[in-house]
Amino acid sequence: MVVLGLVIGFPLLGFLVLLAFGKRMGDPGAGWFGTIAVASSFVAAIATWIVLLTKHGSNRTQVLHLFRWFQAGGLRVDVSFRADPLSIVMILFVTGVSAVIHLYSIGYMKRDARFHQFFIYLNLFVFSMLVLVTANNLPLTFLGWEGVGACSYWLISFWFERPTAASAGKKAFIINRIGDMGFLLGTFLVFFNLHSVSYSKVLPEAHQLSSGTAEAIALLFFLAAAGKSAQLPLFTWLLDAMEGPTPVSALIHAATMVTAGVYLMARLSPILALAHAASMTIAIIGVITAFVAAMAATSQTDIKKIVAFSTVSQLGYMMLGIGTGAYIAAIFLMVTHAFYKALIFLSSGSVIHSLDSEQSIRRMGALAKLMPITAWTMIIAWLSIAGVPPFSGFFSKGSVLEDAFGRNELLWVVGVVTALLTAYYMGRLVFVVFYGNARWQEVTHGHDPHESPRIMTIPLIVLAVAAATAGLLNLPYSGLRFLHNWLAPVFGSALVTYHLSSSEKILLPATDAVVALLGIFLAWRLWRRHSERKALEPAVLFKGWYIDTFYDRTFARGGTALAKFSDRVVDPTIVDGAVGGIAWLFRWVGGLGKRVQSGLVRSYLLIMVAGIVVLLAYVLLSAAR
Amino acid sequence: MTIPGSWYLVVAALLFGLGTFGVLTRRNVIVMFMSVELMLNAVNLTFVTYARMLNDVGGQIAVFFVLVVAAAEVVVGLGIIVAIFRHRATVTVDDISSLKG
Amino acid sequence: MTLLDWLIALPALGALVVPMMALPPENQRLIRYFGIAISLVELGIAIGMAVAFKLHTSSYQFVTKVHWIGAFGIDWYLGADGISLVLVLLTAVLFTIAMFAMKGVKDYRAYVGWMLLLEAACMGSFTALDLFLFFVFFELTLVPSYFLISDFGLGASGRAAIKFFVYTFAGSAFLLVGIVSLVFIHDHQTGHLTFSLPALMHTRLPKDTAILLFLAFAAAFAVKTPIFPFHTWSPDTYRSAPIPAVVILAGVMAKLGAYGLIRFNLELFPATSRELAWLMMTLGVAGILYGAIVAAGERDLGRMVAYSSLSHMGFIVLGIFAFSAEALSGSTLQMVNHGIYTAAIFLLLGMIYERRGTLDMKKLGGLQKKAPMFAAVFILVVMGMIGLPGLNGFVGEFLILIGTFITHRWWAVVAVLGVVLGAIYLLWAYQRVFHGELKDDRGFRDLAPREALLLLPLVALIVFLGVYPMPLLARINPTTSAIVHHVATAPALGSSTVSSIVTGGTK
Amino acid sequence: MIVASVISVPQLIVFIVSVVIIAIGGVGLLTARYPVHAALFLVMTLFGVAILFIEEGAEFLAAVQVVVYAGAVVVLFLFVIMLLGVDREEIASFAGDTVRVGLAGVGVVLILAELFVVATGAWATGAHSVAGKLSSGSNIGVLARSVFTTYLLPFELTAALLVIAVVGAVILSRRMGVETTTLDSSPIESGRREVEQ
Repeated sequence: MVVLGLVIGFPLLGFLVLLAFGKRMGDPGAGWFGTIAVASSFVAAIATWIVLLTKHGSNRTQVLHLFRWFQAGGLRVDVSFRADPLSIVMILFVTGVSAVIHLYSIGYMKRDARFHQFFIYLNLFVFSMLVLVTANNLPLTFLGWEGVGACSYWLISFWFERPTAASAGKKAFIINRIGDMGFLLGTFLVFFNLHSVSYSKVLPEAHQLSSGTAEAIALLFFLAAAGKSAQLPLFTWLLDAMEGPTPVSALIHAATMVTAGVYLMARLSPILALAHAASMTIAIIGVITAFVAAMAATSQTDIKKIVAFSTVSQLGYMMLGIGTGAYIAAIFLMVTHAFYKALIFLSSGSVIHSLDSEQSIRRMGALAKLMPITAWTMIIAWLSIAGVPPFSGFFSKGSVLEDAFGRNELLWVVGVVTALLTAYYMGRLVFVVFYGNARWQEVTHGHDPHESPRIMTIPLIVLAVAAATAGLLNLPYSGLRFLHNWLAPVFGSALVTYHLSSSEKILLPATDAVVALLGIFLAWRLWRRHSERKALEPAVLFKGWYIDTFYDRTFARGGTALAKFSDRVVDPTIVDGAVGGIAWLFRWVGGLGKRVQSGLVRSYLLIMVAGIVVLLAYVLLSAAR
Repeated sequence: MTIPGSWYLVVAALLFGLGTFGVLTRRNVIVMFMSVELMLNAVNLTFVTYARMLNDVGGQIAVFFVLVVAAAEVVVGLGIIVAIFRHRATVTVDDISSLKG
Repeated sequence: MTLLDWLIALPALGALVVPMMALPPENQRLIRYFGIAISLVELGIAIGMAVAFKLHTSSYQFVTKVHWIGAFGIDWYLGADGISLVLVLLTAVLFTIAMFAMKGVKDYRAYVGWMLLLEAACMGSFTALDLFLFFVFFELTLVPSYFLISDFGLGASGRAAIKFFVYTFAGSAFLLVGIVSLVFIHDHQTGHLTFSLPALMHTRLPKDTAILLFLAFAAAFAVKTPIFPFHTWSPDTYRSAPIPAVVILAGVMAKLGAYGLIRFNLELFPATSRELAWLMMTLGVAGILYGAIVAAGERDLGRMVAYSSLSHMGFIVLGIFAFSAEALSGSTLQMVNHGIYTAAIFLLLGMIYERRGTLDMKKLGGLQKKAPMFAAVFILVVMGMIGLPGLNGFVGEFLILIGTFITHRWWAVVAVLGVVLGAIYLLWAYQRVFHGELKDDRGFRDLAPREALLLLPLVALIVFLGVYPMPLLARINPTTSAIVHHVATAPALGSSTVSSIVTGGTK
Repeated sequence: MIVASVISVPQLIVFIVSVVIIAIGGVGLLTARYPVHAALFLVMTLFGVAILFIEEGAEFLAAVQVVVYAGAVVVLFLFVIMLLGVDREEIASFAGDTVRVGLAGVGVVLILAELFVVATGAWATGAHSVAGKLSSGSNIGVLARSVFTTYLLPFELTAALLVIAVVGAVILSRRMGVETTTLDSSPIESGRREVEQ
């Protein structure tokens, strides 16, 4: 499995070389180098996939063992990587999407003062993400998990001169850390019960866990996943994360990193399969997140905020899939989402780029004629995410909703309503930005915005093709369920299959399609000629249900007050004060003794003689006994 | 028959007492210093006496070292006295109280 | 003479020679070179020891035993097991770096002399197997550090030095009483007066005596470590000590406390350690949380790092008293890690102070724009402190937490909060100092080559130990397993033996 | 006398005479008005003690006592007294300070009382011959053997000690002169005046 090593090695090599020589390579040399590193990784990934294709059965799980990372007591942690059908799917789309976005970034980041640094971080991110998906044990997964978190921190606060960007990066890292507590505790609980942290041992033996333990482990890891994949109640960081450069939003905060939580849950499916209550909780939280975020997305005015809420909402769908046991549907949605959401971001980035970093949709409009490629790719992405057949979203979201229906009709109802909202808010975005009247004169000072350079439009076209056709991966007809057939052995008995009647099998996709078209129609009616409708943009939704405000008021301010109080009052006066009190006592006693110290040698001698007398007397008396 | 050791010890004790009294009552630092030498001699006498009583050379060795140390002590002590005198023009102990706490 | 003897003798001799080097002012740097040379040889010896160290055994190696004060059973008794070895390595590395970091000192003779004496004392403390010898070395560390703080420190260092001295000395008083009592109890039981650690491990103690002795030992180590609530000397001291000295104070001497807990509290009083583990672990967890909270409210970078040290040392104490091989190995490894990243962060703070004359976060800001290299190294060190996997802070922390979780689940659950809090205050501080716009017009010089070279070994270690800590763990693991086994199998404290021992004591 | 029947008369006479010398010297030292007189009384006492040493068979120590103490130490005292010109009558040595003198007296008496108990009790019960028997040869030979074998290290150290003392004394008397010339000149002037008087 040397080729798997190459997959991970190329981005690492790219990172190290850029770290050493990136500044000398400059703009755009560093960008090209980073892109080539990731593209090579993609090629190696394809090679790995071909190797796996030639194997059968359990041989499709290959482990690349490098060296022992650390060891103590009964705990042994290796640096070893795992190529199996699940991780190869992840590897392929991560490296593929990354390569495309790297290419796009060369154009987008052009003339930035820290051009080469951007690619250093980006390559490090790809490396961490690959470690995350290929790691063969929990701590190594955690390494990737934290590594992508750190890269996300650096990239969000890439323009650190802006206080908002700096704060956003920090916030993302800290909220992810809250989730990480869950990851750590989950790992501990796994080790405590199964005496190993390696997937090769944990996953086959998961059935030994008692159901209570399994529930706890599942919930703890879900806490981690909720942090990384921006689920309720930890999703607020993803909105602020939009402070980062747009390619970062596309790569990290839409296509890859945020889906790591979903991947983790899929990876741990054997444990999840034992935890029914936890699964239901995950499904409910997922669908509520999807709904809440979609509602919020309808009222945003910042183009990236709309897309960010949309991402949260889509991640909610994936969690719904995980919770209902439809792991393959969730992975399928993850892959297609990576394509169309990356595309939406990159298209938005293209718009933002041409409007001199303007992000408010109020100051856009009528851009379709000026930026045809951007507009058309965005429309393809919109149709995909809305679930219009035959675009990819129709199949992937449809399969998640089908399984949700099989599990519980209520989940399905909320999911379908959310689908309606999705089609609506994305429609709103497209109409307001690309049609209607032009409102960007202020921003561009008269001259017309123009289409982005080719280096940015080529990635858009590539992703548009992928977004339109990714449905082919897993068509709902028995012979064409490629992804399902590929992944099913990995999940085995953990995979839940719901048997739907033949009428349901026709009615459910039909409903999806109708709902998607309904949402598009609504958006067309309401936003074709308007850029602002107060009644449809209530403050509560605009502010994201005030959740972030609530956190800020309670935890952030309360915590700061507590910290300052501890620093200014508790430590100097109470803790140190107690010691100071003892010191004062000694000084008082010393003051008594000071009077004896007259400084006259003869007084001292007299005292000394008295001491000799007493000492001798004691010796004599004790000896006489 | 020789004189019993306890007699020497009594003499040593008396000499020690005289020395102590001198240190405690005289004001002239140099005389105080001499009184200290008396006390040392008293102790030396005790050592030698015990050495004889126990038939052990250790006592005499100790005296030997005490003599050396005393010599060194006198040298340094007198050096200090000279220094103090140059600084303060007095050798009366009660005038010197820089040890006051 | 074994390597260990040289390890102590060499800097001690150096400390004797340095005061005699009466060189003209323009040749003062020669003294510095002398100090550097000695510390480099020390590093060589330490590395030689690490290479010659036999793996897979928990016994003491490089043992020397010479009668010293025979009448009291005091020996010159040295030996190193895995825990000692890694701490000796840490000491050698950090002293070398501290020697290199010396710059612009008024009086090199005093400075280098004290540093060498401190090195000898630290090395001695980590390898002494005779309680008296240990105490001598342990106390000997105080004198040089006092003078280093008071004579070469920044700001109101005299006061800080006194505070430091009095605190630690008060703790040591308990230690001395504890050692002497233990030795006499042992003497009464066996008729064998000795200060040797392996012999004293077999002392039978009644319950209340054992608890008192345990607390007496723990008091000294708790101050030195520091453990909450005995930490209040550390912010003042770390803030006002000169940078090379604070590298040693925080990097090496803080480990003396934790090392003492392992070497003496666990080995001499295994059953009592089990009995009082709840107390020590609670103090550790309290330190983790409290240190983090106070650090978050702190405006001064130096004091913030001092409080973060309290938090990190809390993890180490937690791991020591969790009594699992994982946690104890983790604690030992974390001692090394903490030494390395603390040294690095204090060197960086020193460079900020040198450029701006302040460590007040309110007066700093936007430095990353002017000094990207500086910021990159700083964030790397900060990430190491936060415990980012792949950097050195993680492995130790992870082992501590997983080991604690196995034996004392709920303490681990609370302690995990420290992982979040650590990220909060460190990143907040980083943001305030490095992000945003520059606060004043004065520029901020990026790392000079000399500074970069100074930091390079530490940064390399931070990365290397994060990726491949096995060279250390392979040496630590046998020892920690043996100690955990020793603690686990020690007979429980019974109150029935009180009368027999008391009567034995007054024979 | 009962005692006389047990103890040889010449020894007794020597003992009594030397005790008398010691007593006169000691009391004289205490009461001398001029330091020079005190020094002379000290010499007397030292000689008395030296005689007692010979009585007890410590001939070498007696010689050293005379050479070092009477020869060197007391001469040093005299030098200093002369050098500083402090050979003046002490003002109210005892008078005006009766409380202190009384306390000193009580203290000394108590010590004496305790020492008498020690001296007359059967206290000579230490471990025998740790360093070697005294009677195993000539006094000087025994001492020499012991000093150059068992006590070699302390012996070397005393050599170092003496060197240090000499250096210390030189520095003490020199440095003070340097300081006073640079800093505050009034004390040294008054000091010189005293010397000149």
